[in-house]
Amino acid sequence: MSFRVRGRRVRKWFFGDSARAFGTLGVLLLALLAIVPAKDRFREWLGYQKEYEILIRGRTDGVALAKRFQSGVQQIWLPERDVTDRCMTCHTRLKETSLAGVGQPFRPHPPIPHSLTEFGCTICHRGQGVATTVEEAHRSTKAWEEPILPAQYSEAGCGQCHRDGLKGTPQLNAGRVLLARYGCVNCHRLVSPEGGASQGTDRPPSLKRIAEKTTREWIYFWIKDPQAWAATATMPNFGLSDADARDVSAFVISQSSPGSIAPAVATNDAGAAAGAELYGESFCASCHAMQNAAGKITGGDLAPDLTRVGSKVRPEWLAAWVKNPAAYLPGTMMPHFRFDEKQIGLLVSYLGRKQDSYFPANIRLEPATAAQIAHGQKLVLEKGCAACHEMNGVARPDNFAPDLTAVGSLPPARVLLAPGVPRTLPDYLAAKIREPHAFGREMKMPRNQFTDAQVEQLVTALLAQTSRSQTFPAALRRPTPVNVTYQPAGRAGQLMKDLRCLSCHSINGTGGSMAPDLTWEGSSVQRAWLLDFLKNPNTLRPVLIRRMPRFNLSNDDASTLADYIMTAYQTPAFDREEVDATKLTPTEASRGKSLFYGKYACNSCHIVDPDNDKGYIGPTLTQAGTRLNAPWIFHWLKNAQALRPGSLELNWNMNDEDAWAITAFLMQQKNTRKPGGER
Amino acid sequence: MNSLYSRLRGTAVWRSVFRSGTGDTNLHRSLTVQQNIFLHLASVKIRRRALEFGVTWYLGTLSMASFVILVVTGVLLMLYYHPSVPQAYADMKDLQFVVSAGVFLRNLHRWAAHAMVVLVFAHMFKVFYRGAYRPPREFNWVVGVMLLLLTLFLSYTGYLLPWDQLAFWAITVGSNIISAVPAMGAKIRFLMLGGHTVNANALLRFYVLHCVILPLIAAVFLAVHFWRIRKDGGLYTGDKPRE
Amino acid sequence: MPDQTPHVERACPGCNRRRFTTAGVGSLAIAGIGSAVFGYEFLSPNALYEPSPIVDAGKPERYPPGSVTPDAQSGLYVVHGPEGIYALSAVCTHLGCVTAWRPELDMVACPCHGSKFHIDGVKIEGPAPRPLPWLKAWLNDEGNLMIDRSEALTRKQYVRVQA
Amino acid sequence: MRLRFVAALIALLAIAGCHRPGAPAAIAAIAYGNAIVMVSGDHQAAPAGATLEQPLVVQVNDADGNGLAGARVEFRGSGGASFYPATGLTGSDGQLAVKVQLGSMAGRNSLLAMSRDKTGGRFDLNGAATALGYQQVLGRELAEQHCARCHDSRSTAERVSNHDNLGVTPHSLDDGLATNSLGTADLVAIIAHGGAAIGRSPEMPPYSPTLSVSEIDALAAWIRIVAVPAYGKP
Amino acid sequence: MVDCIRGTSPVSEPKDFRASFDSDSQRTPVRVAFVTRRTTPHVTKAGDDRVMTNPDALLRVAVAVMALLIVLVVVSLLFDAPLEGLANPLQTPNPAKAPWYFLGLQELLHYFPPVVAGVVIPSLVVLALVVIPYFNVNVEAEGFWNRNGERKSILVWVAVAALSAFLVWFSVYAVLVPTLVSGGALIVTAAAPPQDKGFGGWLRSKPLPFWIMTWFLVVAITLTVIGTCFRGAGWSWVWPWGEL
Repeated sequence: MSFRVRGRRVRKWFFGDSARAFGTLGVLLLALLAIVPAKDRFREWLGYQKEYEILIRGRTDGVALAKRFQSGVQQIWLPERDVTDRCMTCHTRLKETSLAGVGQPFRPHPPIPHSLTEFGCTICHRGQGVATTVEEAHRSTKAWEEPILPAQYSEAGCGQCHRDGLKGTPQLNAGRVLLARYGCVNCHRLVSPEGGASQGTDRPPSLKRIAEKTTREWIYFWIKDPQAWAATATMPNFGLSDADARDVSAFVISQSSPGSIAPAVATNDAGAAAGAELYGESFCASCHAMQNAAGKITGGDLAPDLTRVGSKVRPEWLAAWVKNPAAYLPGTMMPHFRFDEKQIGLLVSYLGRKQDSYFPANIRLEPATAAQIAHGQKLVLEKGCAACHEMNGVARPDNFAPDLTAVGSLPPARVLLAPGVPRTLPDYLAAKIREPHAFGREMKMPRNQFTDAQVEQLVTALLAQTSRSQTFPAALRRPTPVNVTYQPAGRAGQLMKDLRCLSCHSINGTGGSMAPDLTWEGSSVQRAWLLDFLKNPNTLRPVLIRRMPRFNLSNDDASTLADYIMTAYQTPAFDREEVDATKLTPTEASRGKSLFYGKYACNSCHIVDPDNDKGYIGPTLTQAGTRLNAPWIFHWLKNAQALRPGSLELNWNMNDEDAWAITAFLMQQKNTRKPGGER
Repeated sequence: MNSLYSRLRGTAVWRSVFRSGTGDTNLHRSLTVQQNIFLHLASVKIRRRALEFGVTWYLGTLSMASFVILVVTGVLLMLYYHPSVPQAYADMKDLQFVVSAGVFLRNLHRWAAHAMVVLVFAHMFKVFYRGAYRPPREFNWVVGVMLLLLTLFLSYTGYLLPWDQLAFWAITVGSNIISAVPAMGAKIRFLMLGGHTVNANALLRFYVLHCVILPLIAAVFLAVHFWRIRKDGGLYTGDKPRE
Repeated sequence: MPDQTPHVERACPGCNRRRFTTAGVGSLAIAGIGSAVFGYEFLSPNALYEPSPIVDAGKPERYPPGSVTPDAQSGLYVVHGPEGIYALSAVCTHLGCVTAWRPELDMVACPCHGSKFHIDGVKIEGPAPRPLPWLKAWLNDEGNLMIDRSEALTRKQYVRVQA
Repeated sequence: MRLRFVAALIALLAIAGCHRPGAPAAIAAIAYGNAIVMVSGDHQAAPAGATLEQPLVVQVNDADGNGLAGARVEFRGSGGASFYPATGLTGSDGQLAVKVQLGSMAGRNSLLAMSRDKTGGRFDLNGAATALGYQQVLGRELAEQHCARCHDSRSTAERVSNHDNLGVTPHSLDDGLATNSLGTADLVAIIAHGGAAIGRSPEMPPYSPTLSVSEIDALAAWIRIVAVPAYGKP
Repeated sequence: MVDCIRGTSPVSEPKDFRASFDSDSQRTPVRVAFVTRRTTPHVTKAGDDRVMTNPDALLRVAVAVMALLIVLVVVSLLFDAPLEGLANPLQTPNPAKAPWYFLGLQELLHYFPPVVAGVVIPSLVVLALVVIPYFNVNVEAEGFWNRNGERKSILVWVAVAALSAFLVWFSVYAVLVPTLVSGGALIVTAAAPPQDKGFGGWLRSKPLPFWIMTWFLVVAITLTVIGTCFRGAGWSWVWPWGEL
């Protein structure tokens, strides 16, 4: 029987007439409809729950685990937070710490400060909470473009609410610092939900008088590759060609206001050695770095690297700058040292010899033509130089670069991808930071030389900028501490501004973090000591390389400053004059001494007896009796954190007797010998 | 089994519902048609030629079948659907991920809707090419055109309900075409959407149109359509009118 | 009398046409019954949008000794009696009205039909058939008082807290 | 027509398939050493999923113990650790540095470097890295702030160590020999109430009012996870 | 009522009126014959051009419905209904497309101003559909080329040429091509011999409405397919299989 004939017979048997077709199709339909519930019976999550049941069956604590296990779709529903998370349907026991060694999806969640049922999963981890299949829940699909956040960026989840520098999120915090420090926020807007855009912290210099300061050749060399000049440079690399750099330098010089600088000071080699000494004595290295003979860069990173400063700046500008920096750059962080003409000459002699032989030998620029200047101006506008630098005739551009406020919610479908970059948001951001020009030569975003770790930090900080983070209720948000702009008043205030105290010290929440907080300094110290210190600062911590410089203050200035600090910076918690003499008896002091060396082992960190004590984490206390006030010591011992939050000093929670005894002991320390310094 | 069935048919309750038998005799067969509310729009007898597949391709029947499928699945889907923003979208996700057979019903509804549009169009063209619109069926042709429009409106209003990107932009594009109507286009669009953009009001309006108003109108037109088939001489078979 | 009406379907003489029809009708019937069974599953939601029956009532320190704290939203009272803290359902056992704590009367009163209860749930008067149930309460790992509204206690149990 | 289209499509796919760059050519060893040693990068800790700050540097030695250039080293990791590149040849100094990305779950990742000698025999080098969870990251930050000045003997310009100035020399915090013998309760007690609390040096001050309970737990969790040898399972 | 009488045939002789009933009322519905002078109750042919609705028609309908259901269930089991991201008014997908059955219109919008493509054309189409049965030309169903071939041929040439010129003017090639094809077919069939039994003859027997509807159908399908498959970002032409 041929195949065709048999086929016809079969067809006839099944579909021969409408009754047969009816019966056949009826059975077929029934079979197909049966697939529908069968499909439900084999849902993916059921498989995981079954797997979990098998897993706990083999364990000794299986009975207890089984009792706590809930089958079926599990859900955290938080309507007010727009959370519907069914992750626990497969991740069955997130709180079962005894299953710590088990792999996913049954691994318990590591301890975090938040309750899982209070926030759900997707607020931090992203992904699709409502999904009950692996693919849909974790990966990017057509309906959902927010895949699970990769583990290395998990701190971005915290950053959505926490803008206050959470201690457990170093990567996020570092990323935010980088965003502000490397000028990212000068072009890109990053608005916080409380309002107010992030401000840069790198303070790019004004270029309005740049011709006084440096040469066109140096500008040319610098803008081609700032990091080639100084590894610590925060200015990014714009990838300019030689001709472009030539033209930009031409324009930058051409827009500079006419110079008003005094003629050059005399320099000499002998002065250079003395200048080096003065450089050290003035603690310039607290802020400025320099390459030493061994080729190692030492010094602070608050201010520019001075290794080759002689090739960079004009000597007459340097002299004027050292004399009073604010005259050239009113917003500078550099204090006004009261150097005399001789000292200025020494410093200029020293720094002027810090030169790079390569530079003058190799960089030669012909005088600029008008066309070059015009092209340079065009480039300056294109690259947005004025977003960071003040310039004559170029306004600061608004909305120069894309707003990054909600960049963490950017759907991957909407980002432009360079070849070879995986289609995920973190990869896109990392690629963009690492090599912006890979997305097209014409891209105006410049490149910074970030390390892999820094790129990870930056991406983390950017991923925290979700659209969700903008809509969280205020009760959940931990905003950036409000940037108070405290400015001391009056003549002392002028003086403090001139000395740039707030570059290093902070007062009332404003200022730098390099030196101690001075908010309650008036309660802490005695005026005589303070006056002496201002005129001739010595260090309290002998091992520090960063120290308070000597500003060569006049007696008048110093006492104005001391008076102001003593009156304005007093804590309301106690009165520094209120001393109960009965508590400061010699017997108490000797008891205090034994407590100091015994029970509390203060000598681990502080030096009282410079010959025997060695701990030098805390300030030296050899002259505590002349420096500090007794009530301050007492309260400090009780709870130092309340007086200076973030201080290294522990909160001892000491009882009053012990605290007074140690206070008595310390008030006896009136050693006049200048400690340390020679280390 | 058989005796149980016949005893069941003998009960007073059964007989009160189904007055006639199921078809042992032609009388009973006729009575089932006549006495059934769903079948009584059809005649008791039908031209043999009208049953041939090539004549109608059963396109009208299949259009009606898709309509019934859509009503059944649609009513079930309504049980899990809130016509509000953005809950509507979340409901789609729920259907997909947690409702038993939810995604199947949604698929069935969606594909049946597409099928119905295709079938109704095909039905219209088939009727046209067969010349079945000729008198005395001219009014039924007009009813059919109305049903075609209703089908399109039903499908279009249903398109918005998932409240996803596809839905939102399809309706935005579609409703902008309407605003091209001279003089009152913008007003019509405003009335249709209940606002100037596709928003929560539009969703609710489309929901009510899709689930209540348009199906009711369609049901009325369908009834007329079927009734007119019978009144206009049964299904058009293309037979030459008898001399 | 035999049926002599000509049928269209004569192509299959003596065939078991009836069996096929029965098969079709039977399949449809099974499909119908199956759909009914499955309709039950479809109609039972697998995920509920309801507040959890387990309520986090916060730190037990919030409830000073001798206090009765009504939580109308959760429908319960947190009572700190001499023996410890317990949670009492505020839902009247009569017809489900939410009762009110009347400190001046020192009793729980139902506004609907006048049932009155002692603060330990025992009925004083009114149509309520049963005393107000005690709800399961415990302290969780973070030290918060948790109350399960879905679980009534059969015996009195207190959550003891250090004063 | 359709057939032709399908044929064209298949041909196109075939062409595309042929042009696709194949798997990277296997790196073949140029030289064969006898031993592999760790140069640097062992026992680092980083947040889960992150890239280790320092690369893992290994050196392949010849029979005389000198670095051998051109030896093939293959890396494998447990716990989700991955290496870039995963296979490479040693440089002129006999060393090979690879980036290590940790697994996405907190815990210890073992790092294995493998090379072969002339006869094809395998010799290995075992290393480890630690992936930190939130708690441990917090612990590390706290340790850096509060503990490292005394417990870390390394001095930097920013943070001068007080390690050598103390009466009793503090243990390094990753010193598993010292910390693993302590129960977690004791560990927490020392941090919270000072060394004196369990009869150790009073120079270890009590941190209980300064740090919260969860912060002390975080510190303990960090100390546990960075212990060398590892805490817990032998 | 004449229609109710089955199997009657005209006879020459008028007879008296007589009514007759089938004897077995259980077996068949009551059959009433109105016998006039011009008819006779004599049944010349078995009345088998009609069948019982139940079960013959019902069974066939059930089979058809089940077949549809099976197809839909299979499709539903295999392919999930599309669902994209949550509606976001700030993020316009490119291209933003209407449902497929409106894509023909959307394609027209690409060529004509919105008033024409979005309002005038659809209204005209609906109107044209409605009025079809009320025009004699539609009802008569006379082959287009049956009469006045010469004159009509000129008319067709002119109509197609005018329409094509209009379409070329607006560069609506998506409509022009189907227009030329159907217009060409119409002109070519004029040449088919009237007595041809094949395809040519069949086409030749078709009336004008057939041609117009076919033209409309082809245009509608072409536009819809183009709008659905061949339009990408910015409504630019793309190949559904990607760049070759």
